[in-house]
Amino acid sequence: MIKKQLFDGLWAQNPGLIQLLGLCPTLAVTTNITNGVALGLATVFVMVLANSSIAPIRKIVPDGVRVPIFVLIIAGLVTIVDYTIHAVSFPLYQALGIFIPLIVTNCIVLARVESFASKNSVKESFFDALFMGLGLTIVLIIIGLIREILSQGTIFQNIEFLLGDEFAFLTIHIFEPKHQFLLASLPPGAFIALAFLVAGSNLINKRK
Amino acid sequence: MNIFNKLSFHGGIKPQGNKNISTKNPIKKIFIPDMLILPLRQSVGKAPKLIVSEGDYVLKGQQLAKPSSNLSVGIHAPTSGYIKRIAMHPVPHPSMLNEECIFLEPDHKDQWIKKKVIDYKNLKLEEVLEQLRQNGLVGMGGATFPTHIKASSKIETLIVNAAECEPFITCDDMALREKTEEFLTGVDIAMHILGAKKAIIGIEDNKQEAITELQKKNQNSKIEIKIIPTVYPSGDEKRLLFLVSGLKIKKMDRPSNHGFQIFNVGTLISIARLFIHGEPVISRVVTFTGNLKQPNNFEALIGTPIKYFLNDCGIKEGDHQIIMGGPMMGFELQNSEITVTKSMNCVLIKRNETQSKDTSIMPCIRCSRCVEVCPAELQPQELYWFSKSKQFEKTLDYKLFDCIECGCCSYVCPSNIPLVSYYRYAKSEIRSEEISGERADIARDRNEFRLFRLDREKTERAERNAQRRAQIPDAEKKKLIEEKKAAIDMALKDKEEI
Amino acid sequence: MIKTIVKSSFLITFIGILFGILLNLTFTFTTPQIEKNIKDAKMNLLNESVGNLKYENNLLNDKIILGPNELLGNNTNTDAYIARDINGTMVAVVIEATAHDGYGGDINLITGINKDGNILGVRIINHSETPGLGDYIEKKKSNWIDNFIGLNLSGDSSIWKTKKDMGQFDFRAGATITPRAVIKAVKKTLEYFKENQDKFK
Amino acid sequence: MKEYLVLLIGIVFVNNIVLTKILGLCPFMGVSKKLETSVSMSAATAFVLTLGSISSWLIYHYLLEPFHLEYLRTIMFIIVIAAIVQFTELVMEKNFPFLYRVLGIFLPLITTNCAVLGIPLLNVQMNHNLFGAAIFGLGGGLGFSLVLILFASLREKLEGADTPLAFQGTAIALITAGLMSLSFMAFIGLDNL
Amino acid sequence: MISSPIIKESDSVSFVMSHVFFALIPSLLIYIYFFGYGILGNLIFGVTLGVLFEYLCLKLRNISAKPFLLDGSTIVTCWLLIISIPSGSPWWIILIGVFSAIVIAKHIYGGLGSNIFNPAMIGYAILLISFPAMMTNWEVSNSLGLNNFLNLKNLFNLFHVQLISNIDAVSSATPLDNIKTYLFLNADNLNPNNFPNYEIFNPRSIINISYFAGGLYLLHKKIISWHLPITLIITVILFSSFMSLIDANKFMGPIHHLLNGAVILGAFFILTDPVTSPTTKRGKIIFAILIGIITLTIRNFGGYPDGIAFAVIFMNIWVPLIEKFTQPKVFGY
Amino acid sequence: MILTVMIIVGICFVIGVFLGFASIKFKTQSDPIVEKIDKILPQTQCGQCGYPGCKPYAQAIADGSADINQCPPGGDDGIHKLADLMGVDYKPLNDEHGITKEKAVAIIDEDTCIGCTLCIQACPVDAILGAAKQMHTVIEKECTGCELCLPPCPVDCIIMEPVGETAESWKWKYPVTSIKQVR
Ligand SMILES: Cc1cc2nc3c(=O)[nH]c(=O)nc-3n(C[C@H](O)[C@H](O)[C@H](O)COP(=O)(O)O)c2cc1C
Ligand SMILES: Cc1cc2nc3c(=O)[nH]c(=O)nc-3n(C[C@H](O)[C@H](O)[C@H](O)COP(=O)(O)O)c2cc1C
Ligand SMILES: Cc1cc2nc3c(=O)[nH]c(=O)nc-3n(C[C@H](O)[C@H](O)[C@H](O)COP(=O)(O)O)c2cc1C
Ligand SMILES: Cc1cc2nc3c(=O)[nH]c(=O)nc-3n(C[C@H](O)[C@H](O)[C@H](O)CO)c2cc1C
Ligand code: SF4
Ligand code: SF4
Ligand code: SF4
Ligand code: SF4
Ligand code: FES
Repeated sequence: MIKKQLFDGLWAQNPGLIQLLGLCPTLAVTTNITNGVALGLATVFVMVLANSSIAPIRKIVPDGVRVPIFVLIIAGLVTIVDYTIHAVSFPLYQALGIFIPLIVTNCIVLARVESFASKNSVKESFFDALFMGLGLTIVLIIIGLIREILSQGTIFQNIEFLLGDEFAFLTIHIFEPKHQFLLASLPPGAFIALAFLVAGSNLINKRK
Repeated sequence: MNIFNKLSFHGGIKPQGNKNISTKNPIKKIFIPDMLILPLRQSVGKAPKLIVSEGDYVLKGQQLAKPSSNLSVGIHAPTSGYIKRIAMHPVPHPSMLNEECIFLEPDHKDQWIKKKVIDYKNLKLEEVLEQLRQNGLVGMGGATFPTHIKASSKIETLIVNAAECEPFITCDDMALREKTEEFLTGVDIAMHILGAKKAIIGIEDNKQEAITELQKKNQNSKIEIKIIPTVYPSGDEKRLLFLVSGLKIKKMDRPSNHGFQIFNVGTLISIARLFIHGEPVISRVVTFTGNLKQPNNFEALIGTPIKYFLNDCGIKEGDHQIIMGGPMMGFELQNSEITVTKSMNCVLIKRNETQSKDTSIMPCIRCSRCVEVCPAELQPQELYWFSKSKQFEKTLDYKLFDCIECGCCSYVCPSNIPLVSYYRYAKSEIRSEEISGERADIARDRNEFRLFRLDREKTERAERNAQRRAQIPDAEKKKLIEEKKAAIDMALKDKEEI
Repeated sequence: MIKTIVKSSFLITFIGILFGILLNLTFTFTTPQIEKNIKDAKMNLLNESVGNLKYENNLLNDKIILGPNELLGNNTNTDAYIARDINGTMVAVVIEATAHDGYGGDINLITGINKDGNILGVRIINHSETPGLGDYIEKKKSNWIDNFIGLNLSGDSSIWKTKKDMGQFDFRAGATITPRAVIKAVKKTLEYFKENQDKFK
Repeated sequence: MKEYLVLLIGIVFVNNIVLTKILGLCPFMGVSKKLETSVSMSAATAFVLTLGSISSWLIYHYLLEPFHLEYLRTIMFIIVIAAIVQFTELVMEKNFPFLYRVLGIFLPLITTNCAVLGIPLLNVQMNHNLFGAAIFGLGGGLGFSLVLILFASLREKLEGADTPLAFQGTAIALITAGLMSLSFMAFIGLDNL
Repeated sequence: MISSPIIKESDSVSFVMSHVFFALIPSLLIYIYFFGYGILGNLIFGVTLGVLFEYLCLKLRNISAKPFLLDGSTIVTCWLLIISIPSGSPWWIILIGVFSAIVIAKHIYGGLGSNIFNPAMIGYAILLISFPAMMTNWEVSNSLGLNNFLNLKNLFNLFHVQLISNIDAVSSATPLDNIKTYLFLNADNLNPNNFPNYEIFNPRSIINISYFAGGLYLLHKKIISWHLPITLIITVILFSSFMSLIDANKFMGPIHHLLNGAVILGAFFILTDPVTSPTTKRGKIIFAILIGIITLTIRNFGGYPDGIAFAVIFMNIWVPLIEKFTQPKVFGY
Repeated sequence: MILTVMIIVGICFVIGVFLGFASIKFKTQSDPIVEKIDKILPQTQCGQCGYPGCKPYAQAIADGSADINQCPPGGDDGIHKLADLMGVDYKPLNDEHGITKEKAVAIIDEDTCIGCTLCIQACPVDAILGAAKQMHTVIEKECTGCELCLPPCPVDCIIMEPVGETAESWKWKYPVTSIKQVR
C-alpha cells in the first residue's frame, strides 16, 4: 500500500505533472531552487498535519460543513507555518511573499483532504500527504533548477536563507551569464518549463 | 423579375467546361444488350416490392416491382425478355456494395406491353400522382427523389433546371436540342399538375444551341427562358432558385414552401413520355465522355452495363478510372459491369495520369479561398478542422448539413485537401450516431418497461400470496414464513456473492 | 435537522477554539522575533542610507510624518527619520520617496541627507524593474547607487542626468529609463529637503 | 478616479491575476476545456472575488485591525470566503435557479482558487481603501474571466490541431498559457500612465 | 479510391509562400543597398537553422519531411524573424529566436497550420523579453560607457540597421525610440538637441515603401485580401492623427508612425499570416483595428519602442473568439 | 488570547449555524449527471460492465465507484464521451470487461428451439417473442445484441448474426491522407 502511495505521489498521480493541482506555487515561486524547496516543504508540512488531523474526525464531520471545517483547519496550520517562517528566516519570507498564506487555497491540500483523508485511515492519510507533498516538492525543485540555471547561471542561489549564512557556500555558479535568459525567470518561462516537464512525463508514460 | 438578371450567388467556380467534346454527334439511340441488370432500389426511399420471379417472361414496360410505401416507385422492364435471376450485383454507389438486382435476358423482340395514354387533364390529382408513382418517375437531376411527392405540392412557379453546370456533362443539353417539343410538353403537363401559373427554364449561357432551339419552339407565353451565368454549381436546386427568383432558402427548407418547384429536364421529358405515350421510365440520356475515342450521348436502357457504351465509344490506351457523374461530384465505379440507373447522367473516363503537379496533401493553412468559393456560404476550413478531429457537434454549429458537397472548396484548396470526403465522412458518422441514439432510446424504454413489468408482476404475486395466506391456518403460516425466510437468506447470500 | 445544526456548529466552534488557542500561542511566541526581524531589516537599510555617519538616537523611533507632496511623489503619508547627535540636534534625515516613472512602475527609495544637504546614501526599497536589466540600481546588484554619495544641489544642475543625456551618471546600455527615474527622484528629494528644512528639527 | 482606472487596467491587463501574478491557475487549467463552462466559471469567480475582496476588507479593517488580530487574517478571510461561496450557492439556488444550474457545480471549486485569497491579501499588502479593494476584487475577477475565456477558446480550437502526442492535453495548454502570458507582457508600462 | 472533385485548380502551398518571398526580395535589395550585406549572412544562417529545426521536428514526429520542407513556410517565418531583429545580433540570438519560432510556436502545436501564434513574432517577442538590452541596442556592451548617444550608435527600432557599409545611414535617427524616451521624460531631462530632426525619406522609410510595394504585389496576386493591411493602415492613420490633434508635441503624426517601425511590414506580411489571423472578413477588420490601436498605445504609452509584434501575438489569442462572433450568415439563414 | 478565541468562536458559530442550516435545507437532489451518463451508454443492457444494466452502471460512474472504461459495446467513442462529460482523462477500454464486438443480433434457430421461454426471461429488452412450448423468434429491430439469451438456452439454438453493411447503412470512411501521421 505504502509503496503504491509512494509511486502515486511521486509519479503516477504527481500533483504537479499529472493532476495539475497546486500550480500557483509551482510556477510563481520557482525562480530558484531555494524557494521551491522552502515552499515545497512548507506545503508538505501543512498537508501532513491537515491529512492526519482530518482523518480521525472524518466520520463525525457532517457533509454540509465538511469543506468549511477542512478549510478552517488548513488555514490555522498555514498561519502557524507563516509566522514560523517569518520569525525564522525573514529573507525567505520576503522571497516567498504571499504564497505562504496561499497554501490555504493550494488546491492540492484541499484535494487530498477531500478525496483521501476524508475517506481513509490516519496512517494512510499521513503517507498520502507526505508522498503527494514530496511529489509536488520534487516538481518545484526541478522547475526551480531549470529556471535558475537558465536565468541566473547558478544552483542553490540564496540557499543561506533556508539553511543559515554558514551554508552560503553551497551556491554553485555554473557560469556567469553575460546576458541572462530573462524569459526563464518570467512567468512565460515558468509555464513553458512545466509544459516540457509534463511532455517529458507523457513521453515516458507512453513508452511503457 | 428582371431586376435579378445580374444577380449571381456567392462563390462558385468556373472550371473548364469541356462540354463540346460530347456534343458533336446526336444522341445515339437505344440498343439492347445481352443482359439487363436492374437494381431494385433506384431512388430515394424504400426499395419497391418484387412482383415477378425467376423465369417469368415480361414485356417491355411491364412493372417488375411495385411501390412498397409512399416513398417508393415502381420498376419496369426496359425491354421484353425473361427474368433470369434475382441476385446481388454491384450497384452504382460509392460504397461499391452489392445490392439485389433483377437480371433480365432480352429476347430482342422489344415487345411493348399495351401502352395507355393517360388523360391527365380529366383525372383527379391523386390519380395523376398515383400514375407517376406506379410508373417509376423519379428526379433525373441526381437526387432520384420520387416525382409524385414533389408534384403533390401546389405552387406558383415551376422552375426547370437546365443549368447542367458540371463540366463534361451534356445529357440535358442534348436532350433539349433534340427533344425540344417533348420537353416543352412535359413542362406544360407539370405546370398543370402543380397548378403553376408560369414556368422558368434556367439555362446556363454556354448552351447556345439549346437556347436557340427553345426560343424557336416555345409558343407558350407562360414559359420563360432565363439565361444564367455559367458558374458551377448554378444547377444546384437552391442556387438556381436564387438565380431565377432572388430567394435564398436553407438546405432543409423546400422550394415548394415558397411557391416554387424545381424539375430537371430529364424528369420533365419522362413526364411527357408517360402522359403522351403511356411509357414508364425505362431509359434515359447518359453522357459518356472524357478520355474516350468518340465521346457521345446515349439514349440508354436502364440496366444496360456501361461496358457496352464504353466499347462503342472506344477507350483510349492506358490506365483509367470510371467516374459516375461529373468531375466535381462524381464517384468512382469499380468496374464496367455496373449498369445504367435512373440517376446516372454521365460516365466520365479519367486517365490515370502520373501527375507532375504538386498534389501532396498539406495541412490547411486557413487561406480562406474555400470560403470565397463556397456557394452555401459556409466556412469549409472550419468544417474540415472539426471533421478531421471528429468534433462532430462543432461541425453542426458550422452547419455541416448545409454543405451540398459541390466540391468547389476542394477545387481551389492550395493544400489539396479532399475536403468533401471529410464532410461526407462527418455527415455519415453523425447520421449513424443519430440512428444508434434512436435505437438506444428504444432499448432504454423497453428495458425500463421490462423492469416496470417485472416489478408489477412481483407486487401482484405478493398480493396474491398475501390473499392466499390470509386463508391458511396459523401453523401452516408459520411454516411458510420460515420457508420464505430461508429462501430470502439464500437469495441475499446469492446477491452478496454477485 | 436540529441535530445536524448543533453538531456542525459545535464542531466548528470546537475547532475554532482549538485554533484560536494555537494561533494565539504561535503569535505570542513568534511576534518578538518577527518584530525584531522587521526592525533589523529596516534599521540596516536606514543605516546604509546614512553611510558611516555617527548618530546617537534611535533612528527608527525618531520619525516625522510627511504629507503627500509632489516632490516626494507620494500619495499618502510617508515617513522621514531624523538622526541626531548626542545633543539631540539633527545631523541627518532619511526621507522616503517614490519615483513613478520607472520602467516597470513605481520605485520606492530612501535618501539619506545630512544637515548641509549633502547626500549620504540612497537605497532602493522596492522596485519592479526588469531583472537583469534595470535592477542594477539595487545595491545587491551593483554599486551604481553609490554614485549619489556626496552630491548636493549647489553645483551645476546638469550633472543630474545620465551620461547619455550629458550628465554625470553612468548607465547601463538598454536601460536608461530606470536611472533617469531614480536620479530625478533623488534630486527632487533634495529639493524637498531644501524647501522644507525647518520641518526636520 | 484616474487612479482607480489605472488600478483596474493594471490588474486586468498589466499584472493580470492569472498570467502575471500567477494566481488561480488550477481552475485556469482545469475548467478551460470548454468555452461554455469557462464562461460560467468566470462569472461565478468574478462574483465571489468582488464580494470576497470587499467583505474581507471590512473584516480586516473593522474587526482584526482594531483588536490587533492581524494574524487571524488568513483564517478569517478564507472562512468568510467559504461562507460567501456557500451563501451565493444558497441564494442562487433559491432565487435564480437558472443561474444556479449554469454555475452550480463551479461554486464549491472557487474556495480553492488561490486568487480568491490572494486578492484580499494583496489588498492588505497594497493598502487599498474600501473602494480600491472593491475595484481590485472586480478587476481580479475581470482579469480572471478574460484570460479564462480566451484560454478556453484557444483550447477548444487546439482540439483539432495535429499536436504531437507528447504535448497533447495539458502540455500544449501550458505552452499556450505561457505564450499568452508572454503576449500580456505587451502591456508593460501601461499601468504608470 | 479517388475522391471528388477529380479536377483541381493548380495552386499549392509552396506556390503561395514563394510569392511571399518574391514580394520581400525588393526590400531586401534596398536594405542591402543602404546598410550592407550583414543581413544576408543572418538570413542564410537563420533560414538554414529553421529548415534544420523543421526537419528534426518532422523526423521526431515521424512525418515524411519532404513536402513540408518544400512548402516554404519555414523560410517565410525565418525571413520575417531575421529582418525584425538587429542585424548585428550574435549567432546564438538567432538560434534562440529561430528555435522559439519553429519549435515552440510552430511544431509543438503540430506544425504548419496548427499553430495559433504567429511564429516569427513569438520568436521576436521571446528575444525581446529575454535580451532587451541586446535587442534594443545596436552596440551591446556592459561598460557604462561614454556619451555614445551622440554617436547615435544605440539606435533601436524593430528593424535595426546594419551600420557597416554606409556611414550616411548613421545619421538617420530612429525616431520611434528617441521621441519615445524624449516624451517619456517630459523632455526635462533630455538634451533638446538630441530630439531627432529626421527626414521623411530616410533609408528606413524607403525600405518601408518597398514593403508597401511588395504588399501590393501580394494583393494583386490574391495571396492576401485587402481587409487586414488596409484596415491596419487606416486605423494607424486615424488613431495617430487623433492623438497628435490632442497634443502634437507629445504624439507623432501618422506619417511618422507609418514610415517608421513595422506598421507597413506588419500590415502586409505579418498580420496576413493566414494561419494565425481570422478567416472571416469582419473578423479581419476587427483584428486589424485592434492591432492598430494596441500598437499605437504601446508606442505612445507602453514599454516597448514598437508594438506590432506584441499586438499581433496578443490579438492571436482573440482569433477564435473573433471568428466565433463574426461568422457570416450561411446561405438561406 | 480570550479575545482571539471569542472572535473565532463567534464567527465560527455564526457560520456554523448558518451552514448547518443550509446543509439541511439544500440537501442534494437526484443527480442529473446520471441521466447524462445513461444517455451516452449504448443501452445494450448486456451487463458486461459488471452492473445489471446501463442505468446502474451510469449511477456507479456518477458515484465515482466505477471507472469510465468498462462498457465494451460503447467502445472507444463511448469512453471518449464519458471522459468529456466527467472531465477526466480518456483511458482505453478495460479488457477485463470484454472487447468491443461488431454489432450483431440474436437469431433463434427455429427448428431446434424447444420453446422453453428461458431466453425470454433473460432478454433485457423483451425482444424475444413466443409462449411456452412454442417456437420463439427474435424481433431483429429490437434486439440489442447483448448475448444474454445465449447462456440460458438449453439447446444452444441461438446464434449471434453480425449486422452486415448495406448500401443504406454504409458510412463514408475517414479519408486517408498520405503524409500526415501524428505522433
Ligand atoms: C429527405 C427528403 C425529403 C424530401 N421531401 C420533400 C417534400 O416533402 N416535398 C417536396 O416537394 N420535395 C421533397 N424533397 C425533394 C427536394 O425538395 C429536392 O427536390 C430533392 O432533394 C432534389 O434536390 P437535389 O438533387 O438538389 O438534392 C425531399 C428530399 C429529401 C432528400
Ligand atoms: C452541386 C449540385 C449541382 C447540381 N447541378 C445540377 C444540374 O446542373 N442540373 C440538374 O438538373 N440538377 C442539378 N443538381 C440537382 C438539383 O439540385 C436538383 O436535385 C434537381 O434539379 C431536382 O430536380 P429533379 O427532382 O427533377 O431531379 C445539382 C445538385 C447539386 C448539389
Ligand atoms: C523587455 C524589456 C525590458 C526592459 N526593462 C527595462 C528596465 O528595467 N529599465 C530600463 O531602464 N529600461 C528597460 N528597457 C528598455 C526601455 O524600453 C528603454 O528602451 C531603454 O531604457 C532606453 O534606453 P536607451 O536610451 O539606452 O536606449 C526594457 C526593454 C525591454 C524590451
Ligand atoms: C501572406 C503570408 C504571410 C505570412 N506571415 C507570416 C508571419 O508573419 N509569421 C510567420 O511566422 N509566418 C508567416 N507566414 C508563413 C506561414 O503561414 C507560417 O509559417 C505558419 O504560421 C506556420 O504554420 C506567412 C505566410 C503567408 C502566405
Ligand atoms: S482552401 Fe484549403 S487551405 Fe485554404 S482555408 Fe480552405 S481548406 Fe484551408
Ligand atoms: S462542398 Fe460544401 S463546403 Fe465545400 S464549397 Fe461546396 S457547399 Fe461549400
Ligand atoms: S456494458 Fe452493457 S450493460 Fe454495461 S453499460 Fe455497456 S451496454 Fe450497458
Ligand atoms: S434477443 Fe438476446 S441478444 Fe437480443 S437483446 Fe434479447 S437477450 Fe439480448
Ligand atoms: S494552487 Fe492556485 S489555484 Fe490551485
